[in-house]
Amino acid sequence: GADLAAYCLMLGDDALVLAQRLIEWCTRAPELEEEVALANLALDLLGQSRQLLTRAGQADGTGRGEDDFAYWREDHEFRNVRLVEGPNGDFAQTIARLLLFSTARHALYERLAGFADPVLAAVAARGVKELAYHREYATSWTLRLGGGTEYSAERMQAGLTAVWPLLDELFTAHPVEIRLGADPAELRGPVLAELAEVITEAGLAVPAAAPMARVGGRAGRDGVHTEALGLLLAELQVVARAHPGATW
Amino acid sequence: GADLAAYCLMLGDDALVLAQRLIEWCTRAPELEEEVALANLALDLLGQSRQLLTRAGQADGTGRGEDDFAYWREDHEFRNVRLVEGPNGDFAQTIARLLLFSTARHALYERLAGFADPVLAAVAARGVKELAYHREYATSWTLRLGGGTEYSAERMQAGLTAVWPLLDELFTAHPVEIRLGADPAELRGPVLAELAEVITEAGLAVPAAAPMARVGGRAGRDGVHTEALGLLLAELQVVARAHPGATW
Amino acid sequence: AELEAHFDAVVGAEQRIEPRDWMPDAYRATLVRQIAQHAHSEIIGMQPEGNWLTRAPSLRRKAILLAKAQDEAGHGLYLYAAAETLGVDRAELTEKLVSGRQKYSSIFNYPTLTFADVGVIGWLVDGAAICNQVPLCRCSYGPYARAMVRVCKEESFHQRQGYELLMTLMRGTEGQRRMVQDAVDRWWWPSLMMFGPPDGDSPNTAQSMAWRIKRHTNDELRQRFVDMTVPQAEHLGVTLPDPALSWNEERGGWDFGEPDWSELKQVIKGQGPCNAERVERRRAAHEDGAWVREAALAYAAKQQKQRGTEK
Amino acid sequence: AELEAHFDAVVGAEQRIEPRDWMPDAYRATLVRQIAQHAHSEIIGMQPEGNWLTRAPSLRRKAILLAKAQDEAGHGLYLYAAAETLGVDRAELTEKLVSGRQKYSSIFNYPTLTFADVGVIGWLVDGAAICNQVPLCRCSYGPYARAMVRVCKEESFHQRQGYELLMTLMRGTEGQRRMVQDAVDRWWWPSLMMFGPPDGDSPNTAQSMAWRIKRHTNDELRQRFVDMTVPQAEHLGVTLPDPALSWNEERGGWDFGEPDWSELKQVIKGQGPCNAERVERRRAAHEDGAWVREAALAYAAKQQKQRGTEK
Repeated sequence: GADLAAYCLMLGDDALVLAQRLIEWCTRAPELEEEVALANLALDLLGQSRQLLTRAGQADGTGRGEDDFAYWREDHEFRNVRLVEGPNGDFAQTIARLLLFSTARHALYERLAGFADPVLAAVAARGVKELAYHREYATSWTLRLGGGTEYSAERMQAGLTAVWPLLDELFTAHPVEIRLGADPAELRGPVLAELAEVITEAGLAVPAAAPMARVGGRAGRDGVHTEALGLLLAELQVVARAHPGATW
Repeated sequence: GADLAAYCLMLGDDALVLAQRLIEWCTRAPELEEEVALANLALDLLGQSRQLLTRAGQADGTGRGEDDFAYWREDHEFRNVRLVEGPNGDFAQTIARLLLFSTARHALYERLAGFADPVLAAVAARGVKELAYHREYATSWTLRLGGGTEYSAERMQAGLTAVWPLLDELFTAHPVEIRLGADPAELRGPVLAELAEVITEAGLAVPAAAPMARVGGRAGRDGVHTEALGLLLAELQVVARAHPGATW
Repeated sequence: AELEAHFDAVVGAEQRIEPRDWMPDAYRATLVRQIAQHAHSEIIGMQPEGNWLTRAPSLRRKAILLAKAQDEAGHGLYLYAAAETLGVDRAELTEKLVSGRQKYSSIFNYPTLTFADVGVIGWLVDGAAICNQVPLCRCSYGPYARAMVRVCKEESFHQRQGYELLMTLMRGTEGQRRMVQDAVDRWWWPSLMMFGPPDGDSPNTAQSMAWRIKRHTNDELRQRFVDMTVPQAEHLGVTLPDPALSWNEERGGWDFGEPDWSELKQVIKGQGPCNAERVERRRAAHEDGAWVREAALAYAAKQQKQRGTEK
Repeated sequence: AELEAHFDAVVGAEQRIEPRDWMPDAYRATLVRQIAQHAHSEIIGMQPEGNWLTRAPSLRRKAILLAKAQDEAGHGLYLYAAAETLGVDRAELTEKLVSGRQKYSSIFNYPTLTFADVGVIGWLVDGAAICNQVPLCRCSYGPYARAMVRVCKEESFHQRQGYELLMTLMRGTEGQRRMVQDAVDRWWWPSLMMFGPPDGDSPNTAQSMAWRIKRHTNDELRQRFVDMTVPQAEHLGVTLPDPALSWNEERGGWDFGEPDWSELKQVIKGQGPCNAERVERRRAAHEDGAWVREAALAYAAKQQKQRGTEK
């Protein structure tokens, strides 16, 4: 129960926090078609997070709902990886993060579609289709920017370099994952290979940047985040918290 | 009692909100000397607001303290003018806002130094010296940017044009001000003359922009603000509100 | 002259003019202006509500609001496409928007100050838009009429969602009810002004009606909106901020007060509370995205060239 | 050789070397590097705490924190001025900082995650800095020694404020106490690492000590810090996250565990949690401000020219 709940929070928080970042693009995208597409990705992730957070509240026996988790936890109770919480940067950096996240999450959902918990398995089974589209979207823009103008290639390379140190956390097992038989280290090889293929096809270099250091061995999955998360949550939670007990 | 409290909130909120905006410059100023100077201005304004909010809580009989007002009111309960709440813009726009605000507030404090309420009179008497420095600082940068490079003159002109429509609200009387015999309309002439002198000396044009429309006749002094205030307060209040009843 | 006679006959017979048909220059110009302004309004209209996307107080409301913003971007896309059938292009229209040479609905120059504004915009602003737009589904220009059918369907959905949000809030805490009343107080008059100036001050109405672009005068639509909205307000339990509002038994409609046309004129002239920031946001997005659009074009060109070489 | 003998004599007699005095190139280079790194640390060090300026939970704490940030900018200014007496200039040093060619204290590459971090930085980080810096008040290079006197006085004040904040929080709610313990858990080890690598891995220490720049080895200072801090932690009621911590009766000091030097090496190599963002913030401020500095120079030049003409 507790492990399943913790795992649902990890995956649910990843989706929620990345959705919040994508939402920030709304009314700021480079083209109306991208407004529509980015909103689509955010809606998919938001949907996944709602199911996962709901499942967490069932599994931990507290009966907490999706909004209890989203609006009433403090920063250190969030379990997302640090990759998803930083500011968007420019469009290229947004695409770079999306490429890393969607490739890794797609590979994970593929495995989880056969997971013991039927609810999580169902989220994964549906999510794998959505993530395939996200990966496709990120890949196509990586190719366009990498193969577009000199400037766009430079931005795309800089975007990849900026987010690369945060990739490793997606493959670093938390004890909960080990106990559930879902060691993300297994994804490292295949995901890196997929990413290398796309990046190379885009005419760019796979960044050599080493993983970002942890803090006393802890990182996002342990509730130790970057400074960006506190500000993100301050905004996300402000209205809900101004009206305790209200229904919306 | 109620009128004095309302008036202290108007002036205290002006100072608090502008201090919060100036604080955002910290670690982002164009030069270390400006880091020090902008922090100085913010500290002065913060000090004024603390005294004014404290006085408001005495005058309205509720005994609320400065932090009750700063952290536990909602957006629509803030009484500051819209001029002080918008994002900083670039350094030139920050200076432009500071020039308008400090010139007007200096003129007001000069008059209020003889105000009936001894506490407010004392705040004004001390504030008039602080504001003289703020005005001096804003004036010297207006001259430097106006008379510096072609680019800086352009930025300074754009900064003035951006904030100018918000100036008028400082001279638009609220019924409370009328009842207290502190009609700010009296400041309009002298303040505009002072501003025109500085702007002309800087080689720039006094903007012709008309005042920003109100909403159904209401604006900042009535609690009808811009979209910027809600986000500013979300950040300002987040930690205090996460710990109701705590002492810091 | 024969062409013109044919055009007049088609319009008179309530049939549709299509892009390939001959049309008078003034008809084309009127349509381009109106459709562009309508498209711009959809895009700029994403901003006031978009202001609450990151802060929506439940994940369900966040998803609903995001889907609505997405629909509005979609409406903008159909409408720009409809305008393009008249021989202008989207990039050119966007240029005119961001340089302030083309307008959008003035309603979006008011700020959204609480989450209840999202509901009130759905109820009143989308409601007024629907009153304006339903007749456009029968507009004489085919592509515009067809776009409006889809737009109106989605707008009705948004309006119901807005009203439902308000019902939830009115059944909620005191703070929530206060938010709703406050939002209604701020949006009521601007919503009435969405129908344009009084008929006496609206010189273009007659021609637009003759061309079957417009079907009703501003004042007719405004009255229809008030008559529809007053009972909804009662059902909701909010007070509309107009002391002159009273049922007129004789003509079977609601009498109401005069909007503050001078405030509307200020907003139209560019001095509204949000004019500068709305256009600036759109301009910044457009400029910041220029390198992305260029890259996409350059990439497509390279791909096409390569495909040519491979043949 | 005569000059060198004089230098050695002055240093040996615990007197001060002044800017006009001859000094060995290596001495100058060491000082420039150390003072610059110290100045950079003051400036970069504004960021972790500055992160909480806009969110400080009382106006009093906001004012205290802002005054502290202001002091740090001031320290940066004196220290850059001290470095300038050695023939480098501030613009050049800033350039080296923002391009990553000069370092600052690695401690500032850790994130501040709650408001309690502000207190813990005051207590532990400023505390460790003071242990390092008090001996520098007797440094053989006069301008640096004098700057340090002022810096140390203000740092002690900051440290007391930090400790006072923590005392307040520990007397507060459960949530506040949790914040403090959590912050201590995250900052304890990085604070110990502020004294640098173990003496065995610190090849430059001997020369710096001979030149009377440094007065104590890294491990001596670390021990002093631990001995000073443990009773403060007890008084505060927090647990230091080191199970090996125990009183050593024999040598009259606290034994403690080994810091994770591999994590420190990662942070020094640029892979710390905040390295990229700290340098980027400083770089952006410097670049965004370039036009302002240029304008000020251009204006000053025009003024001077005009004054020349008027004579």
